[in-house]
Order: sequence, then structure tokens, then C-alpha cells
Amino acid sequence: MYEVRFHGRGGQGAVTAAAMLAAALLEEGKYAVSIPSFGFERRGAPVVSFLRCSDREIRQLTNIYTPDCLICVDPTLAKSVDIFAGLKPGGTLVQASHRPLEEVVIADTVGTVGLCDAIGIALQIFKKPITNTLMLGAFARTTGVVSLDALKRSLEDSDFRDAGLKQNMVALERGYNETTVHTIDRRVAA
Amino acid sequence: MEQTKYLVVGSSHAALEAVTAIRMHDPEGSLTLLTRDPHLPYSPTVLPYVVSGRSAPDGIFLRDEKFFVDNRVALKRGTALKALHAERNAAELTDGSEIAYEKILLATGASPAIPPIPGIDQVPYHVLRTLDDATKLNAAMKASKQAVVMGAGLVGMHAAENLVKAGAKVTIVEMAKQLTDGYFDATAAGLIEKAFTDNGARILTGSRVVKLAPSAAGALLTLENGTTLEADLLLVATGVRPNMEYLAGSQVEHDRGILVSDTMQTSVANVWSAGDCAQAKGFYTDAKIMNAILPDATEQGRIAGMAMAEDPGLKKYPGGVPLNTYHFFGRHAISVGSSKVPEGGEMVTRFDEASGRYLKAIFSADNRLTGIYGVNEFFDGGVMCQLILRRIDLSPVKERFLAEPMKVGREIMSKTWR
Amino acid sequence: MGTFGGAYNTIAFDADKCDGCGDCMTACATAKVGVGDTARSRIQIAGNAADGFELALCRQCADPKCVTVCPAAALTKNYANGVIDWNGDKCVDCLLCTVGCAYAGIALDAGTGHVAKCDTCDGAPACVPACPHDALTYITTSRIYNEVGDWEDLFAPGLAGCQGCNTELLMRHTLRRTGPETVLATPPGCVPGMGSVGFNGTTGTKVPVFHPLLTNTAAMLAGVKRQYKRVGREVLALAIAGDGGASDVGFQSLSGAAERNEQILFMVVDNEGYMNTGMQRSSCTPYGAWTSTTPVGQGTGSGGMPSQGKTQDAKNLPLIMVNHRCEYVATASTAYMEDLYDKLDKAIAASKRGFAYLHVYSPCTTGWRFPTDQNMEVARKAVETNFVMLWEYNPADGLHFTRPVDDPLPVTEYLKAMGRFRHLSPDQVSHIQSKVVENLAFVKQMAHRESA
Amino acid sequence: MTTATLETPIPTKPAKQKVMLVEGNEAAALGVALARPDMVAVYPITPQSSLVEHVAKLIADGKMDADIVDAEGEHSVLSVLQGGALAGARTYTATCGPGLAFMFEPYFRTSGMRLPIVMSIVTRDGITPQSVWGGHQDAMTVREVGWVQVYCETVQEVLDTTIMAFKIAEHHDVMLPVNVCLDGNYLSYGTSRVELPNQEDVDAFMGVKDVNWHVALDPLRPMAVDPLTGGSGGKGPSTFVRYRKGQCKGMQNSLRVIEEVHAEWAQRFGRSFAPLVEEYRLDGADYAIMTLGSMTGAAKDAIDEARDAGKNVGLIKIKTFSPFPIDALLKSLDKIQALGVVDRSVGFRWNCGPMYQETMGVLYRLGRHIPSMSFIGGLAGADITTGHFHRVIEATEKLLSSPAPIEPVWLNEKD
Repeated sequence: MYEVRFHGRGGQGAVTAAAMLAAALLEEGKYAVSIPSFGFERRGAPVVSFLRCSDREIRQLTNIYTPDCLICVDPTLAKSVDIFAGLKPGGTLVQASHRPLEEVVIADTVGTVGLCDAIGIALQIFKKPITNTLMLGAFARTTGVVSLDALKRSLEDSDFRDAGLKQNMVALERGYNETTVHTIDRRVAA
Repeated sequence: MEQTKYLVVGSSHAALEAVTAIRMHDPEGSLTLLTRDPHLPYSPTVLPYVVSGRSAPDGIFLRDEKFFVDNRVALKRGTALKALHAERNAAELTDGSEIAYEKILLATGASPAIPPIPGIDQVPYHVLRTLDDATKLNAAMKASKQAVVMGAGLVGMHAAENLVKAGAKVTIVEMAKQLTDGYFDATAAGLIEKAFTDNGARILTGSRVVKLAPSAAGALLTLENGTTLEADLLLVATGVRPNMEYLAGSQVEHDRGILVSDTMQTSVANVWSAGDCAQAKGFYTDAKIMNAILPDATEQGRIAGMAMAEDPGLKKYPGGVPLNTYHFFGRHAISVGSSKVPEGGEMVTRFDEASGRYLKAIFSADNRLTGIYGVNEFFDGGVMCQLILRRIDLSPVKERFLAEPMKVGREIMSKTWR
Repeated sequence: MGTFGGAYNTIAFDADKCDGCGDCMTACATAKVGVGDTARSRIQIAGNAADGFELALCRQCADPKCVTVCPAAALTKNYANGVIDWNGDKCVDCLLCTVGCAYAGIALDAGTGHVAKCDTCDGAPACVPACPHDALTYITTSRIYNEVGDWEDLFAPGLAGCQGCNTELLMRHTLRRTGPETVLATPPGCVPGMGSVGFNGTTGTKVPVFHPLLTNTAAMLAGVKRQYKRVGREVLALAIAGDGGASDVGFQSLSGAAERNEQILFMVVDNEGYMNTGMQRSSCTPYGAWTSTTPVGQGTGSGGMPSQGKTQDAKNLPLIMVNHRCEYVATASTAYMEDLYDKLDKAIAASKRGFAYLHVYSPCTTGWRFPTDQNMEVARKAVETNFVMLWEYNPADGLHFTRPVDDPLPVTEYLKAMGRFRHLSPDQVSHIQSKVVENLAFVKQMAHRESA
Repeated sequence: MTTATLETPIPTKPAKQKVMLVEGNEAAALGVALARPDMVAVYPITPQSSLVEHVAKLIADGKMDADIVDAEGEHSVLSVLQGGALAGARTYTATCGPGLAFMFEPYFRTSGMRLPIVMSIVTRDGITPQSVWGGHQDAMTVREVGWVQVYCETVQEVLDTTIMAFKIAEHHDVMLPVNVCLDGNYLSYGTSRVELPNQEDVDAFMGVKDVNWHVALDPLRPMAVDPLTGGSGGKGPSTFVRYRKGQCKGMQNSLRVIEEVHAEWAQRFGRSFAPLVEEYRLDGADYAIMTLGSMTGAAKDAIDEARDAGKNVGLIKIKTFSPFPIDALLKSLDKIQALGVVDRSVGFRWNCGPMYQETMGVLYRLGRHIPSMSFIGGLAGADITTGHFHRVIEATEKLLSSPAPIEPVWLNEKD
């Protein structure tokens, strides 16, 4: 079982990203379940969503409290929300940020970090800061839990059409290609 | 033997009203109408106008063939009732056949009463009761130079006027002291007489024909006072007599006419009678009277029909009210009700010689109208008849009523309608 | 004997409105003999100002005595138009017909020497429009009777309505008109109370009928109609509902169905309260009216108002329906059946396109407290005082009055006809009168605007 | 009748089914579309909204041939469907919480008129306190109104059960409305892998549509629908009593029909769901926990973990809550010595969960004392995790040796 928690703000597509990732995992023959957290659908408010994947059927329909991986599609969110709550020790953070690793807030539990200037790239592609597809590329690059191809097939099956599909394909690829992956070497506390 | 549920004998107003009344309540029961006349139904009342030529003989029929077909009435013409075998509900006809009935209405009307004057069977004379009488008289009238009318009832007077207008020299011989005796009072009769004499007719009231003999012209009449009259056309219009010879041997009680109850039933089960042959109660008296007038015939016919069909809406006959209208030389006379002043009642008359307008109204002691007569005085006969029948109290409006009988009468009756 | 069962148009006379001016007689004489000599008119006004005026006019009797006593076959009842025809060629001027008539409907015309009588001017009587006071009307309701007579009555005989109630009349006429391809909804109230949906396994109608809830009539009917439309069957969805179910608790579904333009004919029988369940107030109950929940008491009611009947004005539901821009909206009264029938025809046609709403005023003998023989009179007075206005609306032509009352009676003529207003104080009466004026002005304005 | 009448022979192997990833609300919408209703009436309410949006989209896209009525409120939604059903339509809607409360008047009447309407309840906790999140309080509150109510565990079960619900509702021995309950939030929005049955297979499964053979508003066979009954006059209350008895009979018949329909479904589509009561690792268990709806997945994981830890615990899941599957449940209860019942709603009168309350009645019938206790969790969208279930398992285990507490355990009191 591999558990992912998405962090974003309302309107950035964190919930859609979780569903898209689940679809990609399905493409690879895995079982996946995504669940959004529930709130009023206000733009800009912090939101989370959850994704579980496994090689066998997933029965739990619950939130995720101890994720293996965090995907944070908004660079500023970590300042207002404790995105690291419950992260398994040595867990992964995939963070949208144009800053170098040193300037990114990282909890002690984080073992691997994937950084992607998702906002900057999104503004180039979409003229809007829509980061979710980019960050799925970044996730694939950082974790290898899902392949870029599966994500592309999932995107093709999605509701995106024509120009939108094309832009998101570009976003997926650039997210994948323009992510830097860092392994945090830590002395484990006694 | 032919069988029918309802057998109606006669074809004038009473008979036709009975047919209508029966069919209102019983659309299905077999119904046969028997008439001695070969023609379709017509009214004896219209015959003077056939005589005058005003009415075409083929334009007077009250019902056409279709009526009888539509109403499923078997119409038997040209055959009269010969004998009533009420004990076995059978009618024997003059053609020798018999009809078995469940209920029978005798509406056989009346025939001219021929006075037993010596020699009457030796001279040609006319009567006026049937259409054939009328057409014959019409033809004869055209050639007449000097005509005599015996009897100054309405039939005789109508014929006399026609003869006058046709150019004949006309003499009217009447036993009574006045014309239209029994219809109009002396004042009215005086106005009528004046109209006739002004137009050249000769009126011999209080006169009686005592002898008749054939003459070159036709007939020679000898009066009681010895006067003789030559007539190339003689009309006998001295009254009518109910047709009821067929009752001979039956149990049906009869007096001057066939005696009926206030639902027009005779003394024998399943037998009713209405119209000119019936003797029913009068409005002013419980005694049974002959009231051979057209409106009364329709009323009686309707009641008889409803009674025969057992229509629950049947209302009893209120009694006959005398009622006559008479048009003469462009003027008109009307009489409604009784001419008799009731005890404690009063009679009011108004006469304007200049206009010839004459009004006579008779009231009971409690100010109910009992009779009203007028010559050239306009009021509505139907309205007056209702005031009498309904015994409407006229105390509050009596003065106005006498001044304007038409207007006030209409006012009262319209109120009752609303 | 002719045709039984037919009905004919007729000239009606309202004695209360007649002032004896004689204009009708002048018009008649002018039309018939070419001169305005009132003595020769075939319509005769008798009477006087003190005792009231009366009318002598041929009633065109169904079983005319003038005809039966005519010896010359000159008078005949014309079964095509109901008029008693006089044939001058056959008439012998014997005047026996005048003896036959109890009402002086046929009388001697001194000018001609013949009798004369009303022939209704071939269906366009000259006297009627000549009357300046509307005392004469040419009633053509007979059309309904003649047409409807052969249509099947789709209600069972012997509906259990209160004595004198007009709702049975309304129900039978409406269903006769809509015919058997109808699904009928009768929400709780007087209509099912009279047995339309039956009791314990019996039914009151020959068409499918159901009790909706008081609250969901329009919605349920919408479902029925839509399914028949879906399967291509032409079925009329008809509601006969009370005012309470429509204006109060049922209003939401009514409004929703109207907004969606569901193809329904929704008829409200407005007896101005919950009359079936004990005469409680509804939002259609008029100001001042006694009901069992707006009683007339000794004390002061809430807000310091005296307990003298309802303290609020009635909701004008039909106007609210106009604002839904329904395919058709109309008000009607059983005192004006011809008007009602016209509207019923239009409403049925409109219901094939969308929502049709018919608001029929229904005086309640029991709840309004008036004698059982006065239903039509009360209904008529409501219109004659403008307490109730008869109009119709459709989106294309806007709103217009179908029976404008330009010279209304004072509202007291209506109020005094029934017991529920007996307690009214002069202030309350003047409030009602002022509301009548205000409502009239409002609807007039609407009529003006809508048709502009 | 012991087996469902089949219109076509059941294929030995189901045709290949399309695999999709959908949220529970979309699964319900897809199931509805496959069942081919004639009429759908909708009014949006959280967390049902996306369900009716999906339905509307399917119709708008021509993927579903139904008349959709956007009514002005839930009261009219159900009323429209009643009219439609009386005219012969197969009908569907969905609601929850306040919407269900608002439609209660026609809701009560649907079962009385024996109209086979299918309605999803995307369960939502009852207000007040104000809440737009999941919980079974809405469906539990109306459990005594004569509707058949089944609860789904997974997104796939939502899809499959929605189709089966029509067949159950319209069965001549049942003729009752059916609620398919899916948990708001966790199931409604939870996205999961589902296999989508082929339309032809579903058509074969559904057979010939025959909705209004029983009660109809049809001018071709006029009848008075729902005339007044009862009272002390006329025929008295007998009509009413016979009618009520018939409703209860229909409810009882539905237990058999639900089983038959599920069995046929398994044969045709290769997926089987426990129709009434599911046992999970119950054989040989000393005690059990009892669940309802989407919480069951986490509970099963917890059971597995507990078993791995040597605990002799099993699970009983209720699918059909109304009518309450007494006989099936008796068989399961007879296998255990202690029971912990987890409810996602509250039974106010007994100070426990409603399912617990119902089960206590069944326990009495068992004729053997089994110590039991009530757990209440997952109210207003709260999560019931494996962690919570471990607490439940531990507390239930204690019942084997200690007296049962009277008070319920509120699982999310400190979350």
C-alpha cells in the first residue's frame, strides 16, 4: 500500500490530480482509490486529497493520516498549513517551488524531495498558475510509483480536449523533465 | 284485432294536445289517432277564413304527416267511431273493424245542430263544421246575391261578414234578442250590430224561422211574424251538438256532453273525454258545463293525455272559463270570464261612443276579477284569464287597473313570472 | 313536439337595473316597424319607479300555449333557434294566441291589425344594446347546454356535496368538456370530499382520478403528463384543487410546475378557505371574513386588532400566476357559465402547450353562511360589485377583462348577501370597498400595460 | 416463485466489461443509466449534487434516454416521480439529509402506493448542529416508512446495486420503493476502479419493463388511486388493514427477492455481493464487530490485522437494513459470544446506534445471551479508521470476560 496526500488550494486541481493519478495507476494494472477531503468549494482555501495504491484490492475508504508521499502543488501553502503532519519517516515531498532546496521548508521526516517550478512553467503553458498536471509529472519523476506513459494515457482518457489536452501533455512532460530530485541525508536522531 | 295502447278519437285541438301530452311522458306506447275526417287535422275555428278565402284550404293543417311518423302515431283517417264497447276495451269503427285499446280518449267534437223546422229537409242549405263544408260554402258564396244566415253565433257572424264582403245581400236571423248572445253583452252586441248594418247587412234578432220551402233562388224562409225571405244561399249556424252517438249501449255517463271528472276521466274505466264533446266542471261553479271553446279544448286535451300516460305532473282541471275573441269589420271584441256579477261584487263599465271603445269589468266582493269584456279596448286576453284563474287580489291596483287594464295586467303577470 | 332537450339563447331582464326609460321599446319599434312608436314595440316595459319595472315580452316558451291555441297553424316553435315563429300568410287575426299567452308576449299591433311578437331579430335583438343600464342581456349560454348535453358525464351520479354548492356543477362541466382522455387530480378538500376519488373501494369518476397530497398536486400531475407525452399518448392532466391547497401549502409545487411550463390544466375552486374541514382561514380568505380560525370575538386579537374576522387581505393567486407567464391564466365564475366555458376551451388548448391556470370563484353556502338557493346570486354579486373580476391572460395578448363591470354596485350589495360578513363595522366595510377600488385599478393598469 | 424469471439464458462467462475509475456518485449515475429509467427528477443537495449532475450530463450527451425534471424542491421531485410511475414510468432520483426530510410527505406515501421508485440516499448527517458531511442519520430516521433500504460498501457495489434496485422494486412480489444508500463523502466522492456492465447484459438482466401493472392512472383502465379508507363508517378499517398487511408482506418478500436478484447478478456479471448480511472471517471467531456501509473496508483491514495479532475476531456487515434481515442475522449471531456494533448515526431514544438497537431485538430472538455494546462513529463526515476499529475490537473482546457497559462508545469524540 502506498499512500499519497495532495495539498493545494481550492481551484488548483488537487482533487483532480488525485483522481488522474489514480487513473494512471489503474492503467498500470494497480488498484487505486482517491478520496477528496471535504469542505466548501471556495477558491484559494487550503484543500487536501488522498490517494492509495496497491497491487491488491483496496478496501479502506478513509482519509490518509500517515502518507508515504506529500504532493504540494502550491509553493506558499507550507507556511499556513502543517503539510507534513503524519508523514512516514523517510517519506517523500514533491513540492512546487522555484526556490532552491535550501530555501524550501522541509520537516525532519522527509527523506526525498522533488522540486519543480510548477507555477513558472504553468504560467508559460496555461497563462494561469494551474499546477496539478505538472506536479503529477514531478511525482512520477520523484517517486517512480507511476510511469510518465501511464500518466499520459490517463490524460488522454480524461475530460481534457484538444488544446487543453495538448497543454496538459506538455505540462506533464515538463513537470517530469524539469523536476530536480534531492535525497536528504540525515543522521537519524537517537 | 288491431291493438293499441292509446286510442285517441278525434283530430282537433283536444286530440292533438292529448297526443303531445302522452308522448311527453310515454314516448314508446303504441298510439292510434282516429278521425272521421279524410283530411289532416285542422281546427273548426279556422273554417270561416277558408270560407272567406283568407286561408288556403291546404294551409290550415295543424300537423303534417311527418308529425305522426316522428311521434309514432298511427293515423287512421276517414273512419269514425261507431260504438264503444268499454266493457271489453274495444272500439267498433264505421268501416266494420275493431280496435282493442288500453286507454281511449273521446275527443270527437261536435256537429252542427239542425233545428227541426218544417221543410228544412226540402231545401238546400249549408253548415260549417268541416273543411269540406267550408270549401263548398266558399264556392257557393261567390255566386250568392242574397244570403240568409240562421244563427248569430260566432260561426254565423263570421260567415255573414264574409258574405257581405263578397257582395251578397245578407240577412241574419237570430232567435235571441241580441247578436252573439252568450259571447258578448248587449252593449257589445249593439256595437257589432251597428258595424254589420253600416256595411249593409240586415239583422233580424228575436226572430225565428218557422217554415222552409224550396224556391227558384233556392229557399224561401218564413219567419214567425210572417215575413218571408228568399235565399240563394242558406247557412244554418244555430249551434252545435256533441258527437257521442257511439256511446249508445255503453256505460259512459253523459248529459249534454260526456261527463268527465277534473282529470277528464269518464264514468267508465280507461275512457277519457276532452274538447267540445266533453262536459266538465266550470270555473265558477261545480256544475258541469259545456264550454266549447278552443283554449279550453287544448287544456282538457292536455290533462286527458297526461292522465292517460300517468304523468306524475298531472294537475287537475281548474274549470272552464268562457273566453272569446271576435274580429269584425276591422274591429275586435273580446270576452274573458263570466258576465254574471257575483254576490257582493261589482260591475264597472266604460263606454266612449266616439271611439267605440267599450270596457266592462266584473269583480268579486273581495276584488278578484271574474270577467272582463271589451270592444276596441285593448287588453291581453291571456293575461286577464290568468288574473281570473289565479284569483289575484286587485285591491291595491283596482283604480289603475280600470284605467289601464292592459298595462297593469302585464305588470302583475310579469311579476309572477320572475 | 319537436326536439326535446335543446336550449336556446334568450333575452334576459334584470328588473333591478331597469329605470323605465323605454329605450328598448323605441329600439324595437324602430327596428320592427320603422318608427319609434313605443306602443308598437314587441318588448313592453310596464310598471313604475315606485314598484319597479316589469317586462312583457315573448318568453319563447318551450311548450307554447299560443301555438297550441292557434287554429290556423300560423304559429310554430322553431326548434332550430327556439323562437316562436309567426306566419303572416296563415294568420287569420283571430287573436286566440293572445288569449293563450299569460304574459302578453304576443299582442295586437294596432298599426297593422295583426299580432306581433318578438323574433329576437334573428339572434341580434335590437333592444339589448339599446338598454343604457344593462338591464337587458342576450344570454347565449344555451350553446353550452346544447353542446354539452350529449357529452358523457364523467362523474358518478349523486356526488356528496353540500346543498347549493356550485362545485359539482363545475366538476361535471369541466370533465364533460375535457372528456375521458383525462387524468384527474383532486387534492384533499371539497372535491374529493364530494366523492370524486371515492371511499373504501368505490370511485366517483369514470376517468382515472387520484388524491395527490395537499402539497404536490401540480408536481404529481407533471409526472403523469410527462410520461404520457413520452410514450406519445394525448392525455389531459387536470387538477381541480381548492384555494387552500393551491395558495398556501401547495403553492410551491404550483409555482414550480408553472415555471417549468408543465402541460397541465390547473383549476382552482376558490371558496376562500378550508371549507371542507371546518371553514378555516386560507390566504385566499378576504379581509373581514369570519372563519373558524378568524372568529368574531369579544376581545382584542393579536396586535391589539379587534377579533372581527380576518385582519389581512386575500392573496390574489391568479395575478401571481400571471407573473409566471403561464400559457393561459383566467378567472371565472359559475354565475357566468358562458364566460367560464370560453375560458375552459382556451385553457384546455393552452394546456397542450404549457401551463394553464383557471381560477373559479366558488361561493360556499355552508362556510359563507347564505341560503342554499343563493349560490349563483352571490357569485353574480361578487362580479357585479367588482369584488371579483373576470379576466384572462395569455403571453401574446396580455391581460384583458372578459366581463368588465363599469358601473359596479357598492360592495355592500355583495357583503350583505352572506353571514360571514354580518359583523363588519363601517370601517371594515370601507376598507373592503377601498380594496375593491384598489384591486380594480391594479388589474386595469395591468390590462392596459399588458395589452400595450 | 423461487427463482427470478430470466428473459435470456445467463451467459456462463460475463462479457468483458469496461473498467473505469469513477467516484461513487458517478457510479450511481452510470447504474441508473444502464437501468433505463423513463423519468428522473432532480434537485441538488450536498453531497448528492454531483450524482444528479452526472445524470443530467448523461442525458444531455444522449447517453441516457430519460425525461429529466429539474423540480423546485425534493418534495416535488418525489411527487413528479409518483405521477410518472402511476403513468407507467420507471423512475429515479437521489437526495439526502434535509432534502429527504423535506420530501418526507410524499416519501411516506410512495411505499403506501406501492410505487417502485428507486432513490439513492447519499447519506448525510442530520442537522442541527449544521453539517453538510456524511453520516447515516438521514436514512436511519426514515427506516420505518416502508421503503426497502440497502447500504453499499464500495463504489462498484453502488453501481451494481443501483441497477439491481430497480429489479427488486419492480418485482411483482415486492412493488416497493427502494433506497440505495451510499455514504456521503467517502463513497460519493471516493474514486475507485469499477467494471461497467454492458448495456445489453443489463437489458437482459432487467427483462421487460412492467411498472404500473398494479396501480395506474391510465384512461385506458380508469381507477381511483388512493381513495379514502378507514374510519368507522362504511367498510370500516378493513381495507386499510389489509393494505398495510400487504405492505409488510411485500417487505418480507423483498428479502427473498433481494437474494435472488443478487444471485442472478453474480451469475451474469461475475460479481457477488452479500445480499442481506455478510460474514467476514466469522467462522471460528469468538466475537465479532458489526458494520454498515463504507466503513466496512477499513473494518475488514482491522480484522485482518487483529487476526494476524492472534485475536479471534470476525465481522458481520449488514447490507439490507430495511427490512431488517432477522433470519440471516440470527445465523451469524449464533456463531459468536460477544458483539460490538458500530453505527454511523444515533438512536436518540435508546442512547445507542440504531443498528445496535435493531440487533438487540434479533439477539432476543436468538434465545441466548450475547454481551454486546454500541459504538457510534463517523458522524458528520468523521473518519472511522482501522485505528478506531482496533479500539472497537479490543472493547468487544473485553465483553467475553467483563460486564458490558450500558453507555455507547463515541469513537470520534476526541478527533
